[in-house]
Amino acid sequence: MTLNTWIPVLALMTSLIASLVIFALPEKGYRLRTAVNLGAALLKLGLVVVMVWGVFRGVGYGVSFTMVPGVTFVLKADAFSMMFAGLSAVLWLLTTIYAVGYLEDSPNRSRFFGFFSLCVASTMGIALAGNLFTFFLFYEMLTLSTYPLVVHRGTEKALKAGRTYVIYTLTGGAVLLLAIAWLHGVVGDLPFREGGHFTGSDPDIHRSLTLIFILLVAGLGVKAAIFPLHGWLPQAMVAPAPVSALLHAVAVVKAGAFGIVRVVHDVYGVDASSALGLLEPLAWLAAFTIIYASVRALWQVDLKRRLAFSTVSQVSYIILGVSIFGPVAAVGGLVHLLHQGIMKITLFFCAGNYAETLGIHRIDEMDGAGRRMPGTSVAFTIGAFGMIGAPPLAGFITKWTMGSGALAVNMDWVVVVLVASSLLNAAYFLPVLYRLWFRKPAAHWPHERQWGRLETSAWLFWPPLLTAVMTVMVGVLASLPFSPLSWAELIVLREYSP
Amino acid sequence: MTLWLMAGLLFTPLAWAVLTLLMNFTWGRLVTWVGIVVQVLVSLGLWLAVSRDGGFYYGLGGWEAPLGIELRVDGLAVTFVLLTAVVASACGWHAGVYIDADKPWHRYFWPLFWFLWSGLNAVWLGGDLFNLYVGLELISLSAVGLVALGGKAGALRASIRYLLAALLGSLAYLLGVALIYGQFGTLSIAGVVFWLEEHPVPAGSSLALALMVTGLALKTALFPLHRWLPPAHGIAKSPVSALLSALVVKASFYIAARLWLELGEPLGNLAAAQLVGLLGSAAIVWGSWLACRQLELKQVVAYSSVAQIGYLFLLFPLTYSVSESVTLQAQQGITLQVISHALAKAAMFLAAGNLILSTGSSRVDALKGVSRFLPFSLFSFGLAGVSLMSLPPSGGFAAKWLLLQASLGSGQWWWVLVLLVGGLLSAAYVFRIYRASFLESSETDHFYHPPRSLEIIPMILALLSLGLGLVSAEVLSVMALPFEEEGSP
Amino acid sequence: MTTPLLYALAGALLCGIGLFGLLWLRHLLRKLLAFNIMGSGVFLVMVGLPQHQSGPDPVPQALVLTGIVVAIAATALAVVLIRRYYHLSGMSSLEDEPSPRGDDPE
Amino acid sequence: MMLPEPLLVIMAVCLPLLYPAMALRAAWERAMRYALPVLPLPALVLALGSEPGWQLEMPWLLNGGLWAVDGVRRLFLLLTAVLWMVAGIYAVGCLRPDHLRRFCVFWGLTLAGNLGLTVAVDIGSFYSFFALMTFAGYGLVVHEGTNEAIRAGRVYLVMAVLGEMAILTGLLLASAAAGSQMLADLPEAIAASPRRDLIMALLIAGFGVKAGLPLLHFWLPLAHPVAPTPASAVLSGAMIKAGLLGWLVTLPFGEVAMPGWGALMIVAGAVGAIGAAVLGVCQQRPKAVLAYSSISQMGLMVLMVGVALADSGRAPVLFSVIALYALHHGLAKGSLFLSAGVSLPAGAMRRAVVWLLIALPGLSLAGLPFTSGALAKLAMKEGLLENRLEFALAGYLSPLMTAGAVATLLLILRYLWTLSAKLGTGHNPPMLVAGWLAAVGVSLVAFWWMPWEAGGLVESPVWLPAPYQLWALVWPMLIALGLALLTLWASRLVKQR
Repeated sequence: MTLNTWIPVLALMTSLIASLVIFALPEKGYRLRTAVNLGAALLKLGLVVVMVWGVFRGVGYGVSFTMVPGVTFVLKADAFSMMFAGLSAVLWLLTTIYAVGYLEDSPNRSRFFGFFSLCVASTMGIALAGNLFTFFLFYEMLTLSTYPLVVHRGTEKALKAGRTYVIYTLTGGAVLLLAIAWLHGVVGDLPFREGGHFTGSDPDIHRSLTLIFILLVAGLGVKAAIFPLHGWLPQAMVAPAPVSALLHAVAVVKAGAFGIVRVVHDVYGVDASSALGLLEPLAWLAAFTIIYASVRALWQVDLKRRLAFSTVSQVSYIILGVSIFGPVAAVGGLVHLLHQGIMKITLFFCAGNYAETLGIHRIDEMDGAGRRMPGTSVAFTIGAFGMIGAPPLAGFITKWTMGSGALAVNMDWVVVVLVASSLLNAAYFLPVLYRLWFRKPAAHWPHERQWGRLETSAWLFWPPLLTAVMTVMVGVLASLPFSPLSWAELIVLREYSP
Repeated sequence: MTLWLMAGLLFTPLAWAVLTLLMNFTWGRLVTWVGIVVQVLVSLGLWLAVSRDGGFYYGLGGWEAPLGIELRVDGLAVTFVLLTAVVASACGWHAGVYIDADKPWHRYFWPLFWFLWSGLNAVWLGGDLFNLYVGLELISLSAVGLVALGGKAGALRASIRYLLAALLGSLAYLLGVALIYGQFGTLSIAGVVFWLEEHPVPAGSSLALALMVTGLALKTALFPLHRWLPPAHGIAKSPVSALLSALVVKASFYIAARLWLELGEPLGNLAAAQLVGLLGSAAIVWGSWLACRQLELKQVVAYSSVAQIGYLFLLFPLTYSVSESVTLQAQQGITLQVISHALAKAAMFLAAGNLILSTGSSRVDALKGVSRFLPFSLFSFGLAGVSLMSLPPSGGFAAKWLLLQASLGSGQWWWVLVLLVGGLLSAAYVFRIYRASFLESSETDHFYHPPRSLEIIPMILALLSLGLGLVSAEVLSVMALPFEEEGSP
Repeated sequence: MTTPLLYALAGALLCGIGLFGLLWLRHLLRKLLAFNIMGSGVFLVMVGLPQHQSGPDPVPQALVLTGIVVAIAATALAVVLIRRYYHLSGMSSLEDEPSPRGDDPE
Repeated sequence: MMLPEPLLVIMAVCLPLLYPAMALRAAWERAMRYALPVLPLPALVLALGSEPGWQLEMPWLLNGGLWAVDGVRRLFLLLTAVLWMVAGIYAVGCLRPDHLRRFCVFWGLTLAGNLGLTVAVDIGSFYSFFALMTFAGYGLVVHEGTNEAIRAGRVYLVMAVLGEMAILTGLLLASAAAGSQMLADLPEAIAASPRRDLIMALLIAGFGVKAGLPLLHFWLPLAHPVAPTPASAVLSGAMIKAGLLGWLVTLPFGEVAMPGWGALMIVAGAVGAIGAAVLGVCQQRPKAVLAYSSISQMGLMVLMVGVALADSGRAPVLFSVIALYALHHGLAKGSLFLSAGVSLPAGAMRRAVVWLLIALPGLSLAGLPFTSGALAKLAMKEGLLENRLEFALAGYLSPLMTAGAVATLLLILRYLWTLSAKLGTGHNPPMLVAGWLAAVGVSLVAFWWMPWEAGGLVESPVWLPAPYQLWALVWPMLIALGLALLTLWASRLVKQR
């Protein structure tokens, strides 16, 4: 047992232990809880950075043991897992900071932060899982640990949303379990491997493989909010803003998308998936989701609901990217995993700021908020433009790469989808920006709080600005080594030439 | 060494039962806690010995079968012995704090508790059919007594109902034993198998198996013979409910499973196997459905037991005329299900008891908003629920995984649907509790925190059932070749 | 038809009667008696069915002896419970709630 | 030693890009206002002081960044810098204090975009700056906050977003065809691509939105008049040229002759040049007239683009003419727009001078001899000489140009007419006057020292046209004058009735 074996376990444990400690702390132990939270987040970030560097140089991190007869529990760090792990580690830190400010003076904070850390531990586990079985383990753990956060407010509405959430995700989980068990029955325990396992597989099992693939996608598609399995996401927006931000914009939906990418790339292999004729329908489904959700977003008057539909739409970019059989498009899809996370978390942070500082929840209440909260509004503007795909922000890099990739394999219709989606994005984001900056503010805000010198609490103020800066940076500096784009290229390089 | 362990294992409970009969509650508690330590150490020692050296046969007092009592000490048996030790000691510990020492009739708790324990050990280790009957009766009678400890009319009604059902089941089983002995002239299962290898199957011998299985199914509360269970488990004191749900129903199932695995192939038939599986499925669905509809917290848990017991009976179709590997998977899956359900259900009942203590009401509604007090027991309840929903990484999940593999491997895909739907239905009733606890309401501003020792016990059990999934490979390896041991006839 | 077999058949008959009584009768003491009849039937089967060439098999005799002890214990417990139940509730049967047909052994 | 050019170009782009950060502190509002004219200074130095040919590689930027300045870009850069600078001076004088910081933020961002797209050579940064300019420009358009401005802003935004998407798609297709992220590789690839027509259509339409191509121009007469005067000046003078530049750097000039697209562009240009004049003379407000004039003038440039497309051999020559024309028009139109905001002094003599200074850039547009307009018109005439061109529509070019010249002057006259009704007497803030005078000065005088090229088409000394050219310049003006007088007379007649 060397250190390399233990680093992934440690990365997982940091938040798990933090969670237990927080549960044990009394409700009033505000400082200590914050210290534990931030300390754990920083520690995890450090571990992830170490692993990123190691994976880049080709060091293998991993641990495995037999859990149930015939099945192993595997934690393993490869390039793709580090992408997701890095995303959750960075954003966990920021969201923790944000959440500390957001939940100031509100009840049940111990409970909140405990489950919150548990969620991050699950996300980490999902990232580091080395086979489908392990993946599933953490995938379900994520479901369970998010439920208390969704219903955190304890209102009837929140509980209803929680119910919907649980029904969707557990059913999805059951389908996923069936698929994994079936796959296991057909071919045994398969570790994730770049290039997949089924290239040139026995034609006799192709029928089963196809069915299993459909089940896998259906199971994972619930969390990834693919149409028609997306219904839970807009409802789950009743949760507190940090939850919407980290979990629904990043962890949960990404877990689904991440799983689909894993299945396509590292279980089936992109060649085999393509040969089985599975990618094309998936691409169409993703494309339809992109358009459908954008259209739905147009009619939402609640800011967070609009953002939620936007999430539904944007997550499908990832799936669209990997379901195009070509390396460049895959890069576009993978890089969106990070880009969408950063951009969407910015938007949700801002939405939370408006709600917490001014009491604004609906879009028609946002008139002139830009003057009252310029910093937040700048961040929101950057995030929104990123979503639209305006250069040089993160979203542009995604769309450009994906578009190029699609054209390279003669799937021109993808470009049409991308453009249509951008137009729709513009149609539902620009009016919001217009209200923010160019409308006269209302006489008084629905529920304003004063925070002192800054426009809002410092805990709330800096995270969205930082993520907004990141949105700009990952776009502008896309060609630097270790930028999301370069890292996605590394992943795809390893996938397409294993 | 093992001889001493065996002696300790068998005689401590009986001795303690007699001892505590002579004392009042407080003293009984003290003595019992000492006994628990002894018993746990002995069980652990035996488990270690068997996991190192393998199983053996043990003739009690040097007498050989058929007149003597021959015990079969194999990996599976000692695992269950250890499980019993864990759960029973947890319940005993909990009961010592939980049960009101002032009521005079409560002093009978300790002797009954110890009789129950000795009966359980007798069943796990029993080698011949009649001794199993005696063990079963010991269990039933002490369990009924424990239920009746509630003292109220409702508790008595439930216990009488329970008693009648148990007696009827025992008699059906005994009739089957009589027929077996009449036909094969032996009481040992291994002996019957041995006889059947030499001779053709005599006509009508299936009847014996059917009678025994039916009787045991009644005692295990398989749908539709389950109606005695919810009142009894629901009305008993929480530690008693925990013991009943976790261990007592498992004892009769254990015998049924052993019978089926040894004799099912020659004496059973496909239709019967499928029928039992079907009843199990019905139990899963019906039990879960009713659990969702209950207003009282402990009734929810009790109906959940009905549902979970349904899973156990999937063993019958999944081991009848299927390949060796599927049989193995099914056996392992069911074994894990038994263990994880025992741990989880015990945790759940104990936690439910604590919650009732805290809120002062046994209704689910009373949980409204309690999660803001961060009740430890609610957390334990939730963790146990994870295992019941068979979500990873719990033992319930590992069990479900193996059963899924077995169903897929045997081509009996319909059980797959049952397993998946069952998981979702159990989620429905578990989440109902969660949901209630998260509801914010201004009314609940008072919350009694029970003593730490009461709270910590269900947590330990819940964590054990949760962690079981992670180490299930090790646990299963100790029960190498479960239910199967070449022995002297 | 040998005598032992006759015993066994009589035992089976007793079993049937006992079962009928256990399920059909309402009064708890009657149920208890029905249980005892059924138990006797089972014991008859047990001693009657296994026959050696050299006369009765001794093993079942021993078993039945044990069985009777168990039955007595059960009966005693049942009587105690029924008595206490009667004191507390004033009822001699369990039938205060409608019992569905067939699936409940009462 | 680090080359000064890369440093300058980074400063030129980053200064206006970072300038909005000053808005963070309310106390800096005054400084912000006075910083407006300074922003384009590095760009101006760069345009004037450096020789084309250097480049700045930034491999870490987007998909690999490359900034450089060549001959054409240098002229556009110069135009942009100068115009923004004079407009900036003007803005210092004319801005009202409400929403001042917001205006300055958008000003800075728009300027950054406009400058950046001029120097960007890789697709990523070019498109980025283009989008930045487009979206930030919205803030300038709706600044006044009137209902009209908001409506104009909406139209602007919708058209702009559609245009951006067309450009994005076009660039994406072209880039995929070229397998390169550099603008310089696109023309060749587009010419060879099987999807040539689609790419061409997308790019022409996309940039056409900005350049006011007929049918894509709707936003322009709405947006230019409602914006604050300095913003109108840069919108109409500089930003409109960004669309033109877009065409110049992406379309496959000189690769292969495309008579179809050429003819289409010529027709579009002609429709723009004449149609806009027809609509423009009916306008009531001076700035609306100017906006139509811009469309009309852009029509002439579109015409030249069309010719360059149709006749690949002439493209290099026409490029310099187009650049020259763009420079001339930008400066002149800028000073015209700025003049819409001045107030007349009291004395009659002074009034006359002011009117003269207002009219001169206009007349320059119409081709008044001894002005930049005359030079541009002559260069265009030479560039489009029939006998050097080989395609079907070549014969119609000359009359079209004449008609264009007539239209131009008519619009100018209409502008002066409407302006005279509107201009009041009063005191001008000094900075406002300074800005306006600088604009006029640059347009009329400084132009001659700028590094433009006429492609050897106009004999030197260029500012003195040869007699036969003189006549060619003047007779359309006479027609226009005649038409104007006729109209005036007719309207008097109607009024008397």
